[in-house]
Amino acid sequence: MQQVPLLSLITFLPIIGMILILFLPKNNEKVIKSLTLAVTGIQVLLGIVIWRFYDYSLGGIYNQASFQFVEKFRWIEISSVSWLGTIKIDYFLGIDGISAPLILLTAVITFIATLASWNIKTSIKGYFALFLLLDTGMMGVFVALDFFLFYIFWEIMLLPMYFLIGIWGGPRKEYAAIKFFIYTLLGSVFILLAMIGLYLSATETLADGSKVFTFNMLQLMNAENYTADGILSPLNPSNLRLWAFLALFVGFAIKIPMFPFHTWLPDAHVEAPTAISVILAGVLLKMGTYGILRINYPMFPEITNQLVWWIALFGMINIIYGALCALAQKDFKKLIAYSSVSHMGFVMLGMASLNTAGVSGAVLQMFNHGTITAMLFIIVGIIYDRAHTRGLDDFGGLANQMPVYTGFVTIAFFAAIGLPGLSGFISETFVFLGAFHVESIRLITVISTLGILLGAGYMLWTLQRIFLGQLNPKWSALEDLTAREYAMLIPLTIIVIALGVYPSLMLDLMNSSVNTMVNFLLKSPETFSGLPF
Amino acid sequence: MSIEYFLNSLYLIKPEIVVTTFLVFVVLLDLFSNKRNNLLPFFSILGLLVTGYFVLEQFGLKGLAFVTSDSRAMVSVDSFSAFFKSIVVLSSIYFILMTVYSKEMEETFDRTGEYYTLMFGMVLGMFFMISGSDLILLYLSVELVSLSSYVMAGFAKNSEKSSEASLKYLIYGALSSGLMLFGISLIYGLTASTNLYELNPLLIVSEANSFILMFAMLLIFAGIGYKISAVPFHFWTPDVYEGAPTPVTAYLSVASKAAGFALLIRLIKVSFIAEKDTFGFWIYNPIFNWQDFLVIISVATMTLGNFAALWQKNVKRMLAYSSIAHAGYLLAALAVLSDTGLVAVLVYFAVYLLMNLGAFLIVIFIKNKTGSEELDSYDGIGFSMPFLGVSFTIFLVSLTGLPPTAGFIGKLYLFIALVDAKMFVLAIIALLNSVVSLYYYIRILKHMFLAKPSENSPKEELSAVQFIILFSLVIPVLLFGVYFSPIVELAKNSILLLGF
Amino acid sequence: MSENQIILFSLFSLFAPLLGFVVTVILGKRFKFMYLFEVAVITLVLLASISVLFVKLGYLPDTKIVSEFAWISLGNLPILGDFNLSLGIMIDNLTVIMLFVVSLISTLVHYYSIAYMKGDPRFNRYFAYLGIFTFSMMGIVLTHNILMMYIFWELVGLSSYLLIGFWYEKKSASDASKKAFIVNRIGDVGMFAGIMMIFVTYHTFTFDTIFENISSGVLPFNSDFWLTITGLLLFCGAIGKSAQFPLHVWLPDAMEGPTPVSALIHAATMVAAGVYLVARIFVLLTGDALFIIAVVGALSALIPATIALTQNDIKKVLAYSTISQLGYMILALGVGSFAYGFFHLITHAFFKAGLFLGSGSVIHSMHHEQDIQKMGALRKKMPITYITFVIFSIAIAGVPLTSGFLSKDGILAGTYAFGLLTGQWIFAIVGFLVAMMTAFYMFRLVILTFHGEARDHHKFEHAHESPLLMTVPLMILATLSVFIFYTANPVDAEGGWFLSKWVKTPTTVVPESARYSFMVSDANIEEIAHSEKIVHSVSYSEALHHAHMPAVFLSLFLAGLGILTAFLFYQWKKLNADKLASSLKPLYNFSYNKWYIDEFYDATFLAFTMALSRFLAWFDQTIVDGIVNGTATITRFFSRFTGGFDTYVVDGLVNLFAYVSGMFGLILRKLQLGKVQAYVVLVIFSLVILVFLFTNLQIG
Amino acid sequence: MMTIGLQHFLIVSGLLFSLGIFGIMTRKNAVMVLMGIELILNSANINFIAFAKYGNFGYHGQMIALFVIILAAAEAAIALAIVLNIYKNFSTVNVDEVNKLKE
Repeated sequence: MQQVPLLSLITFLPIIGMILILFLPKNNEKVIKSLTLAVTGIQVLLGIVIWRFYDYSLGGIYNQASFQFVEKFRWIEISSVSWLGTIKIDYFLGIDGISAPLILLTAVITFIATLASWNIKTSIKGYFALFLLLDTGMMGVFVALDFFLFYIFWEIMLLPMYFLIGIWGGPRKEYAAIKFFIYTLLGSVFILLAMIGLYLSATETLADGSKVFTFNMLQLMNAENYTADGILSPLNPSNLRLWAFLALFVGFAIKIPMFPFHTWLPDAHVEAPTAISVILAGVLLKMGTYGILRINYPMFPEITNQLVWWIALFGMINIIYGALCALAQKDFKKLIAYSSVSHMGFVMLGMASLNTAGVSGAVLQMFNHGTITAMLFIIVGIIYDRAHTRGLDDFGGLANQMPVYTGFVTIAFFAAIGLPGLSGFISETFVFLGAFHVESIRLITVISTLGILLGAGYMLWTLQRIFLGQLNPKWSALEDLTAREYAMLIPLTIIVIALGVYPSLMLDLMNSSVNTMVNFLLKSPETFSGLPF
Repeated sequence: MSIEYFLNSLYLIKPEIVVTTFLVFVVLLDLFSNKRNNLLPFFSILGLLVTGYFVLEQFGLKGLAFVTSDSRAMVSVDSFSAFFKSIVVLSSIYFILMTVYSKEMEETFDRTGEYYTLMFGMVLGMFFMISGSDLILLYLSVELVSLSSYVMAGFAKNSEKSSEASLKYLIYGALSSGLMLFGISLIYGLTASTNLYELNPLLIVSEANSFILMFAMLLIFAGIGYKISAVPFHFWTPDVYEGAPTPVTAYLSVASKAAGFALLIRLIKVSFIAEKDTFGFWIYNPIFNWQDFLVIISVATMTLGNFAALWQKNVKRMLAYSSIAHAGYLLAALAVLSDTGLVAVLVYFAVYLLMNLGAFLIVIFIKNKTGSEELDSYDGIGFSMPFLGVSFTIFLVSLTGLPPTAGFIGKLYLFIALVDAKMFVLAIIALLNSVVSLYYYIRILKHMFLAKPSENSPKEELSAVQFIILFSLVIPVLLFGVYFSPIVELAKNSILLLGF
Repeated sequence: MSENQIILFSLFSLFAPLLGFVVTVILGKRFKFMYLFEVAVITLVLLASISVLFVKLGYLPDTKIVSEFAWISLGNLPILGDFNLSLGIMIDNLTVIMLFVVSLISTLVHYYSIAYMKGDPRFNRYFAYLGIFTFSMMGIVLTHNILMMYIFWELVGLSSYLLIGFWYEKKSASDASKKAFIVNRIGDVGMFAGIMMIFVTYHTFTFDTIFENISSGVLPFNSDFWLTITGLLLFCGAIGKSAQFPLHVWLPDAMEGPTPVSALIHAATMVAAGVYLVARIFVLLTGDALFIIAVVGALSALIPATIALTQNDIKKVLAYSTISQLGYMILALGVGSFAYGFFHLITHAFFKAGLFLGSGSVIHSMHHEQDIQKMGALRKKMPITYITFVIFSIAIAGVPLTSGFLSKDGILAGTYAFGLLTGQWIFAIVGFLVAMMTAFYMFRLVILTFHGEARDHHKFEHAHESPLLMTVPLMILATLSVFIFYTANPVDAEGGWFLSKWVKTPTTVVPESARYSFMVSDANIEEIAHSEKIVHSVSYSEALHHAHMPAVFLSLFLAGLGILTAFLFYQWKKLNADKLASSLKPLYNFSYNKWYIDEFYDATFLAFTMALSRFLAWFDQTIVDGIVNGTATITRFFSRFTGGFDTYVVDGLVNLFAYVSGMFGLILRKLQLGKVQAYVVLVIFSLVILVFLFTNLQIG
Repeated sequence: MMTIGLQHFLIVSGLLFSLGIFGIMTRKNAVMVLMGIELILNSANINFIAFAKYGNFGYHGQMIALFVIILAAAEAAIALAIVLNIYKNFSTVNVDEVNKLKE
């Protein structure tokens, strides 16, 4: 199975689709849509194949041998003028237990999102072309193991996102789009700076024994590779490493989004079309936390160990703050957006625990939040398509009008507030168990448990305001779900329930990698020691 | 000074000779042909191709031409000059193509003769700016370039804007070259020489009054700074760029800027740098602190360029400011004063050539259709002219410096150079600047795609040739974005300028 | 029938209702009679649990059957060590008895509901919900680890939410369901914290393993104090579920649900789950923990009793009496009288379920009239309901020959004994006081409802006896409220099989230092004569012995007193209730308004949270967005001056960074005067500046 | 009777230089502005020649001066052409009124 370049396939398939679409004539929308659907469908299949052939025993993280589906070959090689040093950049893909769940997530969410964008009316061609470009970007971020490659994929997503929000969005789309763009760009320039810093301070030993600067993430995780006089070498007495860590962290935190950088999220969500909200909440937010896990943690283990308390603290703030803000919202979609802020807080809290339960919980929470929020935004979209309003107080008594819809909503909501038997519960429990296990952040964890309570508060209140009570006669015309909407909701529902009942499906997938990560973070600080803390 | 030595020198300046001959030919052709001569463009392109061939020949070559008794070389030929000359040649070719396909130039087509004569004059001047190694020769070539470009800027005689541009350009340019000359005269007085190579040792061991020297250097820099439109010598840029015919603007923004940079780099490297350390950092002699100076200038330049661009409502003017900003980035790379920095400059220039020409090309094409360069006239272009819209998007993204476009590579090398030299503050300023630049670039995108097209917005009809021209810029911008070895290889090989 | 079959049958009675739920909820819309499937399932479950009951109690009374399978097995982890969670069931006597009670009452309620809910638009849905409730309740009963218990704990919360809000068209109903869920969540958060403590200390959730660890001296953070805290945190769950003070507020509102639901969930089974939880973790509760639990129990017994005195809504009265009775059980456990606590749980389940179903039948015939002031004289109209209702009432009032007498008397004796042993008499006093009040308000209820003359004649005319589907369950429950099922001796349950054979006080694992001296432990265990006597510690059993007689007489006397006063007030009208009420106006209002506890919560916690959230939302919009983004107002204000630039700037540059840069850019733009000479001036000027700047740079 | 030394020449050239700049900055008539430029160029010329003479640098300086003079002529020619064009379009040679392009 290793011969087939599965990862390249799953990553660049959308690009091919995009090119095809660009050559299709404008008018035949059916073809464009079904083509996109086919592409994303194939991606899902590929994802399943990957899952099927994934070896649970391999750890990954810092050791190339234990990565899977690895594709690595020289991409850029500049060695003409010797005294300038040679530049070598690899095309280096591979997955481990951290990225594998997210790849599955991306495949599924993109597929669902394609269905969700079925009712796009204007300039179909451009929409789906950009959509597929975005898809490639997302996949790429999760499979890339070369920092340079990672960064390119990371940036590729910006422009499509800008247009997708800006052209097909709501009334204040331009504002939301530019806000998203500027924020993320601001974040990514910091990432770029830190990336260059890392590049200039670590070398990779080639087959011929010569040393060259490297973007290879795995090499950057190895303390021995850092040159003594490198800017970010652990031996460097200045605390530049701390600054580099912070630069990266802020860059990723903006994507998460972490308080106080979260304010782009509500706007972006409210204005974006349903499908894009689904992608945004389902996948893009995960990139922030993924980046921290993939880059900040293993490349700066000693600093990570120093700063977990802060990460946990901000996690807590996200949880409580997001929940409280959600409680006060009048707009359905904004409420869901803030709930995302709150739920991503759990991820950060889990990551801060630095033990398996917590980190697995975090990664699992990424996956679950992806599916659950996708459901929630689809739900919002459905009601908005019918009623053309999202005001929570405009509704009431829909339960009788749209019983099936209400059924799905109930599942989604209870999944979101972590009801046992649904996926949300497991991840949150793991996060809490893991975090509570750590002396230093125990208090923070206990406070965070309030999040569960507030979550129940706003979700149930919403449920009541929209679905319970007397039916507002204005809505007596709304009809229940269509086949397409079933097709969107049922798969997600199945996933949510399946993972709630038997979480090992995901946990086993990530377990060994998470353990490797935890062990690495336990041991490597010594090797990375020598900092002025 | 023997004859064969003289011949050898002539052999070294083949490209210049070719240019001159073609200049003459153009004059003659124009003389003996009827008013509208449609052959001329092709002829000049041919000439440029021939020149280009000889330029390429010079890669890897090392030679001093017209070395007089005490080893004063007037012209030095090396791959560095070859690199910049090829940039000049390339941009000249695109310049011709733009002229041919731009509506606004049509009124001047009965004066094509002068036009191309002037162009060849400019090329000649720029060649000597690039490879000249004597202050006087440099001054003369600067003047040659300036004089021709004054006229070119005002070539659309009947347009007020155009002629105003030429006047401003003239006064401003004349002043700064005058300052330059005065500076040169002071240098001459201090060192009894105007030859770059000769200056070097003299300056190292100079017990000359450092204040006078600095003053002279500033005056000289005024001359160069106005060519590369570096703050505070940039004031002419927006007005002239806006007023001049778009092809000329594009040409000025790339070619003469390239020449200016080549001149500046050669000046610094040859006359101020004694040797360099193991990491390729240049050890400049303390008599004139180029690093601090360039840092200040570059910060001012990029910041002013970007921030002033924020408000522009005329695309050409906006691009003018953006080109100022890019000069700032280039200066920042140069300020590192190391080989890595120099590589960054060259890479950036190669990229800048592509994306800037591309942007102006599209401005021309769109103006052909809409007859305007105002931002508001771009509403909905993205939908009425999808191809132009998309290509423009690509160029703007590249100018912003986002992957996967060539612009990103330019920025990447710039920042690598800065971080490598531990100039973090400058790096962060540059980064934030590039974020600011996003604002105005994306404004164009917003007008093209997010605003709804005004009805009766003209359809997009491009001839096959126009497509090809456009593609010839779009493709490399994307290609070099993901596979940039060629540019970098070229740049690395080209930084070996003569000496040290 | 072997252990495996017992396991099999138990698993069947766990999962069958789930199946019933799924099938009914999916097909319910298509087929009208889908509910019959659910009913059939539950009947089978009842049979299964009966057989399990008999086999277990008959043949293996002293064995504990455990069966588990791996659920999440992460193997041996870096920091946490072994991390393998298993799902499993543990079957001991408590389990099977609860199993039987739950399935029996559930079945009765199913049948009862067929008649009661007739003609409801969501008929099938209703049965589906009953199904999922039964499933989750069975889960709580059967599970062998605390995490699973928490899981099912939440699930019963869900089903209770669904059933309370079953008539969600009524705002009051949806409010009540929301309130129930959230108030329960408050308790659950505490319980979850307890679970985290357990995990951190023992890395397992299985009860037995935890207990073994404790008895081998492993304590949370190695201190008795933290063991106490852990116990109390877990107890928080019970406070929520069993509606103990101060989280009792949800139960009365929960009466918005259909009455059979109230009978099943909010009287007999779910609310009793809290008590069951305490019983399960009884052995790890330290003395201090038990004392606090007893206090909570006492308060929850007393306060609602006082409230029940004055309520007029038949279901509300029963709700408060439920809370009060649950308080009894908790109190019993708190004072260490484990067996009687559990005993009362069972007996109460039957007669309280009966009471609710009876009230349901009344409400049914009175066309959903619930105000007892509008009832009266119904005994002529609906004799069966009346008789059964009276039986239940004397049971709860603690009149001899009823099961209620036995259990309650046991609890009182327990408190009395506790007084003897520790000198803490307050619990005994509260206990007896509540006993009297209970007798009083129950008979007030009976009399106002069934005796006297009809106060609402129109409704009275239409009143009628309920169909057999509703009365038969009443009769069954009435029969089960007689002493004979638990012991041969009508005044003392000690010797009876229920206590002597089936329910034994487990031996505590709490270290010496932290437990009551009289708790049963390996040290001081006393089992006289081949376990024909209930297991107690020596000291405790003789204390109980002393306590027994006085307790019996006192409780008899008080119960009689209570009933008598009820008759004096409402039957023979010798005393005037209204006059008394008006003479004690403040007290009356206080009781009538439920001690204003709801109002208090609304005014404090709820109000605070909402205010905070609103503030934060505003804060987020203006300040945070402001600091990071700048505010639209500034930019608009600013754009009025610079006017010239297009809306993009107003929109896109709404943002401080951009605001500043915009301002800056504007200034820079102004430099471009357009007059060439101005440029010249600027150049020369800046040149001069550069020169000076540079001379300094050079020198400095 | 004092002898004329290098510094005198330098003073003169400095004065010319300043005058030239002053002229460029203040004169409104384009032609006058151009003359200011000529002044600057010539001040430089004086420098060159003076240095060459008093520093015994050979005739290098003088040659440069010649070049510059020629160049100045060329510049003047082109400048006048441009000014004419301006006059054609704006019917004025007042540089202040030629400010269509700004900001």
